[in-house]
Amino acid sequence: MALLEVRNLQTYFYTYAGVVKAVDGVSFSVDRGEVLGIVGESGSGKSVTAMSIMRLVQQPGKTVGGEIIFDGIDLLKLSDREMNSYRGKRIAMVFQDPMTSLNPTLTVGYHMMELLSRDPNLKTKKQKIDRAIELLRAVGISEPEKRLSQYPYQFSGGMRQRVMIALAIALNPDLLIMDEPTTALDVTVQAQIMELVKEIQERYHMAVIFITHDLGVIAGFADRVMVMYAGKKVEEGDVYSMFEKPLHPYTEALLSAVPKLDMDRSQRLYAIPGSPPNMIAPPPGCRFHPRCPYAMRICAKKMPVAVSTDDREVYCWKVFKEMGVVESV
Amino acid sequence: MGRFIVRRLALMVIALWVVVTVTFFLAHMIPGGPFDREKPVPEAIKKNLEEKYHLNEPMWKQYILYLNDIIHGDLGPSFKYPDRTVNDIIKESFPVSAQLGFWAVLIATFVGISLGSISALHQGGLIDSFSMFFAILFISLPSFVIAPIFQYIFGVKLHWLPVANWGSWEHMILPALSLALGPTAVIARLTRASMLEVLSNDYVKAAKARGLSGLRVLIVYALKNALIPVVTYLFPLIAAIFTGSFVVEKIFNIPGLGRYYVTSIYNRDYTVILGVTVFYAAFLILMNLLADITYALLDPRIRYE
Amino acid sequence: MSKNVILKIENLKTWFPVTGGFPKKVVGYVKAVDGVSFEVYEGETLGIVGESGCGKTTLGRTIVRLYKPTDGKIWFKNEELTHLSDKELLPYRRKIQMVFQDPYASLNPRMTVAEIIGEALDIHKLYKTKEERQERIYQLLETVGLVREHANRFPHEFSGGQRQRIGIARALAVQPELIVLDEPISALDVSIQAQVVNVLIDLQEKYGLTYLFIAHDLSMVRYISDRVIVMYLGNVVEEAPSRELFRKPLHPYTEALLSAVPIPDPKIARQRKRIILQGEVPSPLNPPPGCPFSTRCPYAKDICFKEKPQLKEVGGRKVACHFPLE
Amino acid sequence: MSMDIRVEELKDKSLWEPIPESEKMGAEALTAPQVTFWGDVWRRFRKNRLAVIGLVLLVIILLFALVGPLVSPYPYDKQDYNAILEPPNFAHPFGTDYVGRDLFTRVMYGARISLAVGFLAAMVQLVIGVLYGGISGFMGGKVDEIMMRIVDIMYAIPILLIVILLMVVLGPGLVNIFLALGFFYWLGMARIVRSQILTLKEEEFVLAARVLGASTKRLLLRHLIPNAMGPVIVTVTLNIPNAIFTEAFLSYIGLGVSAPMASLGSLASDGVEYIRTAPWLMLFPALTIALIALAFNFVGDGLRDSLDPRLRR
Repeated sequence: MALLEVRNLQTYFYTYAGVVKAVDGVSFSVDRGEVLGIVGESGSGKSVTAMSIMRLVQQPGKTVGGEIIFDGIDLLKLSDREMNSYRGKRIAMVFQDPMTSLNPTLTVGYHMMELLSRDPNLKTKKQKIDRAIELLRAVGISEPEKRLSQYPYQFSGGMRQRVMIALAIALNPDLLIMDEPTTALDVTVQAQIMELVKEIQERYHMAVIFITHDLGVIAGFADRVMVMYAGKKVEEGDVYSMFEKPLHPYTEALLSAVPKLDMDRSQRLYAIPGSPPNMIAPPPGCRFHPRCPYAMRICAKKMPVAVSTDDREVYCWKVFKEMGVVESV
Repeated sequence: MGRFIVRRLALMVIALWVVVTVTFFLAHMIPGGPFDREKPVPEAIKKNLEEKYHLNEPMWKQYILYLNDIIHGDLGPSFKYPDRTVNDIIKESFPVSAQLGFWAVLIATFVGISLGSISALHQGGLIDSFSMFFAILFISLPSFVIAPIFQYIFGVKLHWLPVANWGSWEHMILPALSLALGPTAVIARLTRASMLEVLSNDYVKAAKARGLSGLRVLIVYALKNALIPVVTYLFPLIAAIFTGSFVVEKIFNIPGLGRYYVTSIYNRDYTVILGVTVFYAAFLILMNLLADITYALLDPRIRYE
Repeated sequence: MSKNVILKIENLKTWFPVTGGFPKKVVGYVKAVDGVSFEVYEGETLGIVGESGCGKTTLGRTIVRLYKPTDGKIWFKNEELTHLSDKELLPYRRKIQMVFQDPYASLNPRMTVAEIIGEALDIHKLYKTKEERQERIYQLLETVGLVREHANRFPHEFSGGQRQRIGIARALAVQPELIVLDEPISALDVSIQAQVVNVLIDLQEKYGLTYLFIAHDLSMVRYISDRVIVMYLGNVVEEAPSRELFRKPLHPYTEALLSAVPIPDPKIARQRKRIILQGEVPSPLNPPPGCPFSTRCPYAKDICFKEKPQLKEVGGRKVACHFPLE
Repeated sequence: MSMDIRVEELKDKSLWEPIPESEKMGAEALTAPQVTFWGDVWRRFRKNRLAVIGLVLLVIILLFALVGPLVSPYPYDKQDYNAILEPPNFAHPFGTDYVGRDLFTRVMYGARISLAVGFLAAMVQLVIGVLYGGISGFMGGKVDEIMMRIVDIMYAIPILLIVILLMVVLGPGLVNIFLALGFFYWLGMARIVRSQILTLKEEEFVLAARVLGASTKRLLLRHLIPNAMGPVIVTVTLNIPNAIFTEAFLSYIGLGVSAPMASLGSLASDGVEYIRTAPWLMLFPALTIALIALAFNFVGDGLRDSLDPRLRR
């Protein structure tokens, strides 16, 4: 059984301008020890998906439908108190901006001790301090004894993200959700953090949901990748086969919009026309059809159905047609 | 933080000096005022004044001597009642004002912060709309309007509380409430805005994601940080409450410094006006400094500057 | 490609004073750009890469004289711009333009698109009649792939990519020869970046523009640039033709930077050996005494901590390192 | 979810034809109707019920204060010993005072003074405050440093005390109130404008204008000031009640306009003595002050919400 199974998740935002269906019927699962990458651009609903799993969607947003089965229990049916006992302990999360993720008026040590007091194995203060030091060391922070008494503003961005990771793994969660953890960082620091995340994932054999807009970051880390566009899943599959042969026109376009290593300017980049849709009034049918070079009449009329093979799942009429399903009907 | 306090302290000293200097020169500009030598004044007072304010000396020397007196805490005699000094009046009446002010500040901060936080937590809900409507209403009511209305309703009509005068704790309720209501409303609005800002911060989201209890997130993460900007309002709050007490004390006939101040304005008892102004200014500037220091203590970025 | 030098930078320094204490006094300088020299040839694209805090944005802004250089010289063709007053600079403001990073902040929210583009025409009086002005605005909009109907709209009605193209149209309005592109695509979604890059390439070919392309995204820089300059802590550490630099970096920092670039191919990404640098960029307020990269360099030797290496020629390329990679 | 499509529906061959270019919506099309910045603000403002109430209230008060006295049958100082301390009635909607003056008319005049003080405070803020803060922020460096230290020091001084002292020196009277208020009312605004300008100066659209060679005048008039206007207007609106309160307060303690002229403060002060016998004497002036303040606060709050940049995009 999968560790996490999300079924038909719907999270809507009720804004003054109208209802934004930020996540509109998304299903996926994550196995123990597996790394799932969720890729999408701004407004695709990838972060809202993460916040929905944590049940931390804020006003005016609300998860209005679906199931989130974690280790056999539907998180959406838990009381607030029960849900809280999952957060941090069984499911942890790391956010995008390390500069704002720590309370500026508390020391790093306070952040750690506060969390470690929920660990029943740590009884004395000494044990907790030792564990905090051990954790900071594990995420590559030098002189952890000294660092404990410092405030967040005394840490650089990369260091703060390390602290966030230390906090996330402190109670040995089964699932770690990382929401663009390297986007705000420089390339060389991003590489450091990715290296750390990989090492930690392997060492603790945690399941990870890694959210990013950068296909490059995910390629070297994820086992499976799910691509989202305008609140919908468009494609999901094994990382190798997906990068080798993207099936959905959007995935294909994303991959050809970034220059390959052997490309020069005599070869034009593929530019996806238009802009991401207005989420208050998204296009009918397939949400990508106004920007899709292969759009057919059906794409503007009907939401695509899932086309599944053994390691892939695609929501696209073009793929549907090419699979020969239409002719057989 | 040392540097921060030194800077504030310097600012405070300069501000005080400006106040004292301005009062001194303004006082000498008052036509028909105490230092107007053309005016017929009873001989005893005239002598007293001349001696006290060194009126026979040149202006610059008077100024130096005046500064010297003030540094030594001597605010001079009353113009109307030569047997009393300003220091006597302050010693006698300020404790009353301070007591009233203390309770008003306490009510305003406590009720204001609670209401503001509750509103922020139920943003858009019934409690929020309700308390924010009343907040804006009370901001629109100056204390000299609230005081007589309270007096009329709770004193004259309902007989629940004494109409005026000073003595028991019952006497304190209406004036303290009259003084506190406006600042309560301001603090409630300020806390709410600040709280909403903090609640939308990533670190609050991150704290919730770590599964910390709701109460802990609320107090350690949200409220503590939300109060930092509220502290900067403490000084204007105290100033508002003390200047508000000028009229409220008069309306409720409370023997505080405010009433003396207003009476001396009515009576044009210039030396008392001057002395009390300097005293109030010094007191408020000191409060300002305290508010600044509290602020610095709450924000580690300033504390360790 | 012609080899006429259009822009020449000589030992350029831009330092920002840091004040502190009581009473306030200058306690130090942020050496954002600390002695940079290079040349830009007519019609080429020179890429400038580096991480945040390396001084690339300050360099770009100093070249368009938004900042006054602390020391050094800026030559445009045969004119020295370094110390010209605002008035004297005006003719050169037509020749050198800039496109900014944040498409949401670089357009005045209170002005229509026509006003934004028209302002450039107004300042340099580039029209005789009102009709000509209007026509020119339409033309510029079409040049960047927008339509006339957009002229009377306000910036907030456009998407990020469209706004960035309006910013390009504004720069183009004065018919510049050199455009400083300050991270023009880093704030855009991946699917939009290519739109803007394609427009930039088309315009360059059409008008023979010279670009200074400042970015931190190395794969895009490699794709668009003829030559590339790598900056670290206010210094140029390496300068080379784009292909050569990416094929074989000479400076250890360049090498590390390249190996940190994420590659969207799971096979390559998992096979390649990455060089993971230790630590982070030191503060430009207090740079290391020797080589600026010495604190993080995996190959650093004694001399690197003592003596600052100068940018010198190595086989037709330039590198500032005591021990360039073989 | 995915299986609720019936197979028959997919049989139509035309469904599987590509959409011709001609039917595609232009990739650059803008679908939303065109709105200007202030149009957008007004749209949001209109949706705020309290703000609209405030605006209507403000118009009524303006009419009451400006037009009212012209049509009132009683002069403000006409004493009528046959109508002393009359409670509100048809002839005297707010009743009469202890010498038989019509309170309704007197409150109208009082409201006039309050509004005049509010207007003055707004002007002082808009002219001195915006100019001072604007220059300080725009010039930066040493000039800014010195100008802001001056503001800091003045800010640390309890303003009301100095105003009281000034009034004692200058003597009561409307002009003197204006002078005393004018001295201090620009301080907060100067700080706000300065910080606005400092932020805006670094905005990329201002840098872009500078790179194009825009003159200082153009920078200020086209770019900096229009974009700083939002917070300025909100601050002005929310500060007006404070100025009105200050005047009322000064009049209350006998430092305001002199008899027989009446301000809302002095009317309320006079009324306090009669609170047991003729409470309307206190109530109506007090209520009027509160209504004026309420109107400005509603409008200011509404403006702030509709100008909030976080609500746009």
